Amino acid sequence: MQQFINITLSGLVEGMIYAAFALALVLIWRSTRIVNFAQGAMAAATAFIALALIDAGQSYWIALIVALLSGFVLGAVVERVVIRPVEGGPELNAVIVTLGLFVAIQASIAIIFGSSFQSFPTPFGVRGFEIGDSTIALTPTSLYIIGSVLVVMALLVALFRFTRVGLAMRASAFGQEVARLLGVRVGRMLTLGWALAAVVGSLAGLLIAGGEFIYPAYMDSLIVFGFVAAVLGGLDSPIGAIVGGLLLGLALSYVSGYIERGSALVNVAALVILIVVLLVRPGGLFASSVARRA
Amino acid sequence: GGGSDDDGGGGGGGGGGGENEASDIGITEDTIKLGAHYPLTGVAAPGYSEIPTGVQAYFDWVNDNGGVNGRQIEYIYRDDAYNPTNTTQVVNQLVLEDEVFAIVGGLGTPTHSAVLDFLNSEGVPDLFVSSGSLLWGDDPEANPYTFGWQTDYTSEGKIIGEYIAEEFPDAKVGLFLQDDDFGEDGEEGIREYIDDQIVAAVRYTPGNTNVAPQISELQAAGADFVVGFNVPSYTALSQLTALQLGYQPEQWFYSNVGSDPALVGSLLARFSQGSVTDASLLDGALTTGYLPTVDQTDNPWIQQFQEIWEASGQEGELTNYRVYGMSQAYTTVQALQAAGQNPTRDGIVEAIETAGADWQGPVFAPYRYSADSHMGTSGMSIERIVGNGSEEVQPVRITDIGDAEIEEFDGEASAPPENGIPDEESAVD
Amino acid sequence: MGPLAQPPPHSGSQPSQERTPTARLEMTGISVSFGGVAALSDVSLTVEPGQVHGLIGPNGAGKTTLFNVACGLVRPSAGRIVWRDQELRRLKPSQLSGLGISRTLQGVGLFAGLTVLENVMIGAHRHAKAGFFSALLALPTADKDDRLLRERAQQALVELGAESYADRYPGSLPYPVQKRVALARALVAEPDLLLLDEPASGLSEDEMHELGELIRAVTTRMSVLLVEHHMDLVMRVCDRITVLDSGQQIAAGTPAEVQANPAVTEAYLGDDVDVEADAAELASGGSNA
Amino acid sequence: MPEPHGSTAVSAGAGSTGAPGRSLLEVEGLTSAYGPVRALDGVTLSAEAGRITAVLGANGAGKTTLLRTISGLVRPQAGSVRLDGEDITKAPVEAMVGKGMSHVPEGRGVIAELTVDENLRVGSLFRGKVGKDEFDRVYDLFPRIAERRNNAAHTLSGGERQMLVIGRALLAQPRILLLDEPSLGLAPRIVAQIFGLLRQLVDRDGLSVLLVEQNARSALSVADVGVVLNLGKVVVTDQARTLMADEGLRHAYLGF
Amino acid sequence: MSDSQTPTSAAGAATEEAPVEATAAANAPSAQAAGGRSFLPKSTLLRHLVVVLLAIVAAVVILEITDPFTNSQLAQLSYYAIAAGGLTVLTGLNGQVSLGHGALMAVGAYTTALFLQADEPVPLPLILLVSTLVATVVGALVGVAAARLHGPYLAGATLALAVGLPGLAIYFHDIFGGEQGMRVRAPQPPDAFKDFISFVSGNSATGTKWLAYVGAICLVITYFLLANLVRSRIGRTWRAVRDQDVAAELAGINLGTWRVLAFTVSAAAAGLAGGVLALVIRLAAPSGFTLVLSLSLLTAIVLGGLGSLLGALLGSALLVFLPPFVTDLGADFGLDNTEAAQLAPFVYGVVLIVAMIFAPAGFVGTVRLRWLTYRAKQRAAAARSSSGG
Ligand SMILES: Nc1ncnc2c1ncn2[C@@H]1O[C@H](COP(=O)(O)OP(=O)(O)OP(=O)(O)O)[C@@H](O)[C@H]1O
Ligand SMILES: Nc1ncnc2c1ncn2[C@@H]1O[C@H](COP(=O)(O)OP(=O)(O)OP(=O)(O)O)[C@@H](O)[C@H]1O
Ligand SMILES: CC(C)C[C@H](N)C(=O)O
Ligand SMILES: [Mg+2]
Ligand SMILES: [Mg+2]
Repeated sequence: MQQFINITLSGLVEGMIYAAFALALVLIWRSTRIVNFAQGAMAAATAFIALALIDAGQSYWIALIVALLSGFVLGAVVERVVIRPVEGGPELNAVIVTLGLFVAIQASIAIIFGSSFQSFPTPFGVRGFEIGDSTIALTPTSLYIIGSVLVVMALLVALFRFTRVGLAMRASAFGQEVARLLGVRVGRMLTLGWALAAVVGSLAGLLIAGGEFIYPAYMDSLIVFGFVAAVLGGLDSPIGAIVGGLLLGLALSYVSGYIERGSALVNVAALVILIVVLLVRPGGLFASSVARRA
Repeated sequence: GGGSDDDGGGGGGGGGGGENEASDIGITEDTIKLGAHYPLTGVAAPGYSEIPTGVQAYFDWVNDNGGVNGRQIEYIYRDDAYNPTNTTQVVNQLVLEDEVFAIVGGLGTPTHSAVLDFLNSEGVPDLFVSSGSLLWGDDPEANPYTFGWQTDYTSEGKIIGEYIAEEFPDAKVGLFLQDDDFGEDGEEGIREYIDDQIVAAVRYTPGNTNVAPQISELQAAGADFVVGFNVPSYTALSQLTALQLGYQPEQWFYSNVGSDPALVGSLLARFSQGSVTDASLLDGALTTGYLPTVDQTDNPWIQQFQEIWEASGQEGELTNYRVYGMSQAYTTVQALQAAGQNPTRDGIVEAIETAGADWQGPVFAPYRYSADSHMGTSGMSIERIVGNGSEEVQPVRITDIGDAEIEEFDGEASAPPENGIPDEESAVD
Repeated sequence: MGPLAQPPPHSGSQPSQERTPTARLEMTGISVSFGGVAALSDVSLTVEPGQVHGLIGPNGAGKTTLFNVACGLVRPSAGRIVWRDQELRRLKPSQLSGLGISRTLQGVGLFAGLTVLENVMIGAHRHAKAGFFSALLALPTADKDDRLLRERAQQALVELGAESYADRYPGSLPYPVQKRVALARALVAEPDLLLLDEPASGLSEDEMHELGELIRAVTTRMSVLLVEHHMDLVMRVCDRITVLDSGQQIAAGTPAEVQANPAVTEAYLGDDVDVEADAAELASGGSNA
Repeated sequence: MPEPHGSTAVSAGAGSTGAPGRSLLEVEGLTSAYGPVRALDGVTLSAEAGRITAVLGANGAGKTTLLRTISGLVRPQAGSVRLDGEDITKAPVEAMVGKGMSHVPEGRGVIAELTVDENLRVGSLFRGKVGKDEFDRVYDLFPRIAERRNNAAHTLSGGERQMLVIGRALLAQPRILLLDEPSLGLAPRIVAQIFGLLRQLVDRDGLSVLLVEQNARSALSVADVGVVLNLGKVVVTDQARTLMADEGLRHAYLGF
Repeated sequence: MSDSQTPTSAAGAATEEAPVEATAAANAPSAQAAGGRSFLPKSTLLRHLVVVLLAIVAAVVILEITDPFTNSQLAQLSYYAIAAGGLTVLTGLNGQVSLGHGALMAVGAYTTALFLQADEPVPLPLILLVSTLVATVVGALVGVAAARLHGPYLAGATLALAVGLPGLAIYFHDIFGGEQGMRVRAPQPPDAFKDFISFVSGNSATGTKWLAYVGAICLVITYFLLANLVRSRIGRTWRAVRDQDVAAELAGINLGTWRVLAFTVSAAAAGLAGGVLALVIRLAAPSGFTLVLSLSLLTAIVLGGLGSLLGALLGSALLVFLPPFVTDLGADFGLDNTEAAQLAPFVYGVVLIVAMIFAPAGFVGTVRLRWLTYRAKQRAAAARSSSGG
């Protein structure tokens, strides 16, 4: 029983991290219709900036804020400089640009910060809470992660549902020309979308880093699971990202825990889950209605 | 005098005491070209990418001191990003384009597997592979040009197993294994001694960062002694996860690969900023050793390597990975010396087979090199991690794969030669 | 002046053109709803062989939806479709051309990455015989097959006066040319029934006139179901007309009958007096809805 | 400069821009090309305040290109566009609606993924907070889309989409409205209704309209002035009535 | 696209007769223009065979004048190009993005490895054929699932495929050798080959050279077959499905069938590529089929010009030749080996970005667009002068 609880809890926390990353992908998708493969590398870059500050004696919180801000700037700059020229072009071109960014940023991190393991602190404890005389796989750090991700999701839902900026961002994403004719500053909205997504991605990067080693490629595995989580949920939906992340985190934890040598099957399981869900709902769990065809 | 090594193998091409000649591919009158492949970028780069900088530092040092037989060593290492496809490519480049004399210290089991046949069919010496797999040494007939270097994982497992059987006969042992031949070979060795003591064996796949299912399985199985055959980042993950789960086995034991106290220690230092105040989670954990480590600042080898590292002027601290690289380079120089004044590819192989078993150096135990075996060093000590350092709890014991006995190593710990460069006499000892 | 006015060449290479149409489409009791909103309720119509059947009604009345039902793009919640005396169940759009039914889309729906000629060749898809393996090996049969398709397509383009655009890409062509290409693509399949969704939108009056003649001309080969908002065209070419409003069938009959029906005027055609009052009221901000 | 907004909802915000006859939009020597194809070749015309100016011409004459160049979607190679005296040739597209120009593009420019209501809200974003009653009046005007206000725009029928974009343009309270084939796909009754409404807004509130229509007959019946384009050049500019009467011209350029 | 019924194309910068830029390279018309004044034979088969013949001659010349290392690079190029050729048909012609073709290559590679394990392995061509077939079957299964998916959902599913399928090799390690993979004993060059080489150039017929020839032969065969398809009704139908699925369906095209067919064909190419890869790198291991491989293939086809086989070949060449070039360049500029190695991915990333910004239609597509624009200009000029000023 305790094993079950622990496997479940650790799956939830892992899932929340996928969800955080998926949220960032959803944000960019909603605001520019691009899947950003450089998300992880951009996040890693900000984590290294945070680490440099911490090494220089700053507190975790200062470092966090600076990292998020640099994420914002990085996202905006990336959109302005390299994404803008390919926007409106063939969809794959933007994908290739983000792949190029991914490779180039990761290489830059290695060149600037080196490619060795560096450990990253967490502001909260990493010891599980004790209930009675047993310890459960839930730590103050996990609460920090869960809380942050939920807050971010709530903010995103609010942004898109209740604010004028959110509407303008969506209009810009779906119909650039029309939005422009209606006076929406499309360029700004796209930049804003990337900047905000980079902030969320950066947060995900710092959350996953807490209490572990970081190195230039430490976000790589998250690209896959974050993307799968986002697709599971339906790329348009922040809530879908959370549900997709949790579903994936839990499922993978069970596979890993209850199947002999299940750890080797985790990637396979992610594939199976995704295929099964997409066969039933080709637009993800929280897909909006199927498009009218003619 | 270079002439002395003729009896060491007769490989020395033009031989005795005469002029330096371009005796084989990659050898000129005044240079020897060596190549290697390492993950310098990508997921496997952290740590491993430091190894060739150590090698480089050591070769620079040798070159500054006159080289080997008056030849400067040119060392080219290329990035394979730990992807066998790339390994094939860069090794092709090293062999066919750069025309190196030999490959030394190529890293990784899947990666190096990809070039094993190629190197052997081209007759390129494939020295001192950076991996403890059995592939490199146990079948010299199939792979006559390939030599292992570090203690293989099965022998390591055997030594650990015997230690547990003797010192902790009542322990309920759980195994935490990387799901590849590293974990498998280690498990095989351990089980030779304590099969009945093992209550659980769990496996993780690299890249999958959630190991809570594995650790909680160990916990549920009641294991009070956990042995890990894992890489360093999973040492950290397993510790962290155990902490989360409130799982406190009486004893942790990490294989050599996974226990870099300096590295893992730095992780734990970070926790002290959070609410975990333990000085070190790893404190008291056991591990094995076949090389001195950087924390042993009074070890003469470490002092020597420190000097060499500083002389090389490269960025960064001396780390255990760099010590590993320098030690390999040291062995390489021994092999080159043994191959005679004008080495040939076949000559160096023969020289290692003939003389290698007697070489001394930073490694604790003798190599098993002979015509029948290309296995590397044969033994390990067992150490306890204390703070950021370690103390020996069992002196070096040596063994071999298969059902070879484990014996105490009765040799002396060697001291580095003058200058840190093997003197050629030691080769023929 | 426009090429549409040319009488269709009844060339001997297409023997099927000479036969008289016999196929009848019957749709009975068709109902469709989208998430609770009824788009069609209990609509029936019959397209007699060789006739032009008009389908008119206000925007959103359900005309395109009815087309979609006939094409298998929308599955009705009730009703039967009978084609050539056989009921079509679980109809899939891709079966359509095999059944001898062609349809144009509201808009043009051309393939942007295919030349005009290739666009039309796709329409002749069902006449292709050479299979995958002869294409894979570039066997002469594949070449021959392709040549036949190309000839058919060229002929269709000639018929619609668009042959000079054959190797252009549709994206940059004037809208009416695109519409002609789309029509050629539908005709090249040599259907027994042609479903036209607003073929005249974006055409000038002259062009519309030519279109009308073309539609009348093809009735020797096929029947036509036509959705159109241009009343003069509808009244001129249709044999019968069905009028929909809000998914209900509100009238049916000959053009004259329909035109005289006050319900139709009310719902669809409107008259000037009404409209002015309407607009005035709306503009002044008043509301009665 | 920010525009005063009219008090009535579905009405032009330009009641104050002066008497009919003053030219509000002036296009001079406008030349645009798509790659090697020159679609506009030195077009000069003006749209007067409080008038409907119909731009007519055969397919491919350059009508759509003219509107797209005026609103900045296509950048001209030469020539200038002035709105109420201000040179807007190089002004960004986004700024146009703020200057009082609304462009309803050809082909039903709905944002398919947004709901009907959201489409309308996007149209009024630039104005800041817009009262609910203004939306209601658009819905009153087009009851069909009112029923579907919470449906995604891609579910709409062709004509419903057209209603949506016209309603959306009106919500912007423009001084000048550029309409590209507004009658496309609309039922006759709705066409008449929309033209009637345009007339009303023009006459009462001084709205200006630049109307592009394929259907020259109905366009001329509602317009004050007609401009005929052929192969990217203006061939005739005259009173709508006069053009209507000129049979030779109608046959040569207008296709009826 | 915001409105599925938009009548006119919104493609901003489209030139008069260029197709949509995205796939400019793909859209060479399949039908020979009616009065094609070409000196090439009319029959597609003959025309393509002429090209095949030229390609074979070129391959022999190139392989015999270059050094052994270049030979080995060309062997590497061949498997990238085979896989990229299949992918460009899928993505460029049929509009389905696959981030998982590396996994299909793994299927081919493991099949080859398994068959070569036998003591007396069956002949190499047969092994490669079987590898192709096995990958074809797997590809068809994946294609069935993929046919319903679009855009990022398809990307996500194939991404999961890329990381999931190789996971099976780890799980079933008794068969597939786990993480360590299966070593492949590359078959020795037959005597006829040695005779041929000594006859042609007098070079020695090394194992490396043999593999380079095996790769080249497979490449030529694959491209011949793919080019036949591209030029045929099949290719045309794929493009129609890509551009406007509803209209295609109404023309009697079963979308699912054709999408699955495209996936199957490209999986076959990937399977063959995997078999060649296994021979060339002498190993089939999961770490050889990471996501990076799948993504590299995608970048190769886009960079080269989506939908064009020549583009796929050029893009693959970039994959093979750029990194060592940059690394060596870095070393020449005095960087140490580690720095030079890190420079290669950096430069590669930058090249991707810059190429997409300045040549959005890829190499072949850009050249083609230039050519079409040029021709259109000529035509426009002619029209203007003839219509009399
Ligand atoms: N997939 C769908 N989901 C929801 N509503 C739909 C869908 N398809 C059609 N509708 C609704 O059904 C009604 C009928 O639409 P349809 O397209 O058939 O109208 P139509 O008669 O063709 O109109 P028009 O003349 O404007 O083209 C419309 O109100 C439309 O909004
Ligand atoms: N995106 C484009 N790329 C290339 N050429 C174009 C493009 N759009 C229009 N053209 C060409 O420019 C010329 C003018 O087109 P435009 O759309 O302005 O004409 P129009 O008068 O609006 O015609 P229609 O009545 O068909 O709407 C035509 O020859 C057309 O083919
Ligand atoms: C010691 C390490 C360099 C070896 C590596 N873990 C491998 O076996 O692949
Ligand atoms: Mg309709
Ligand atoms: Mg137009």
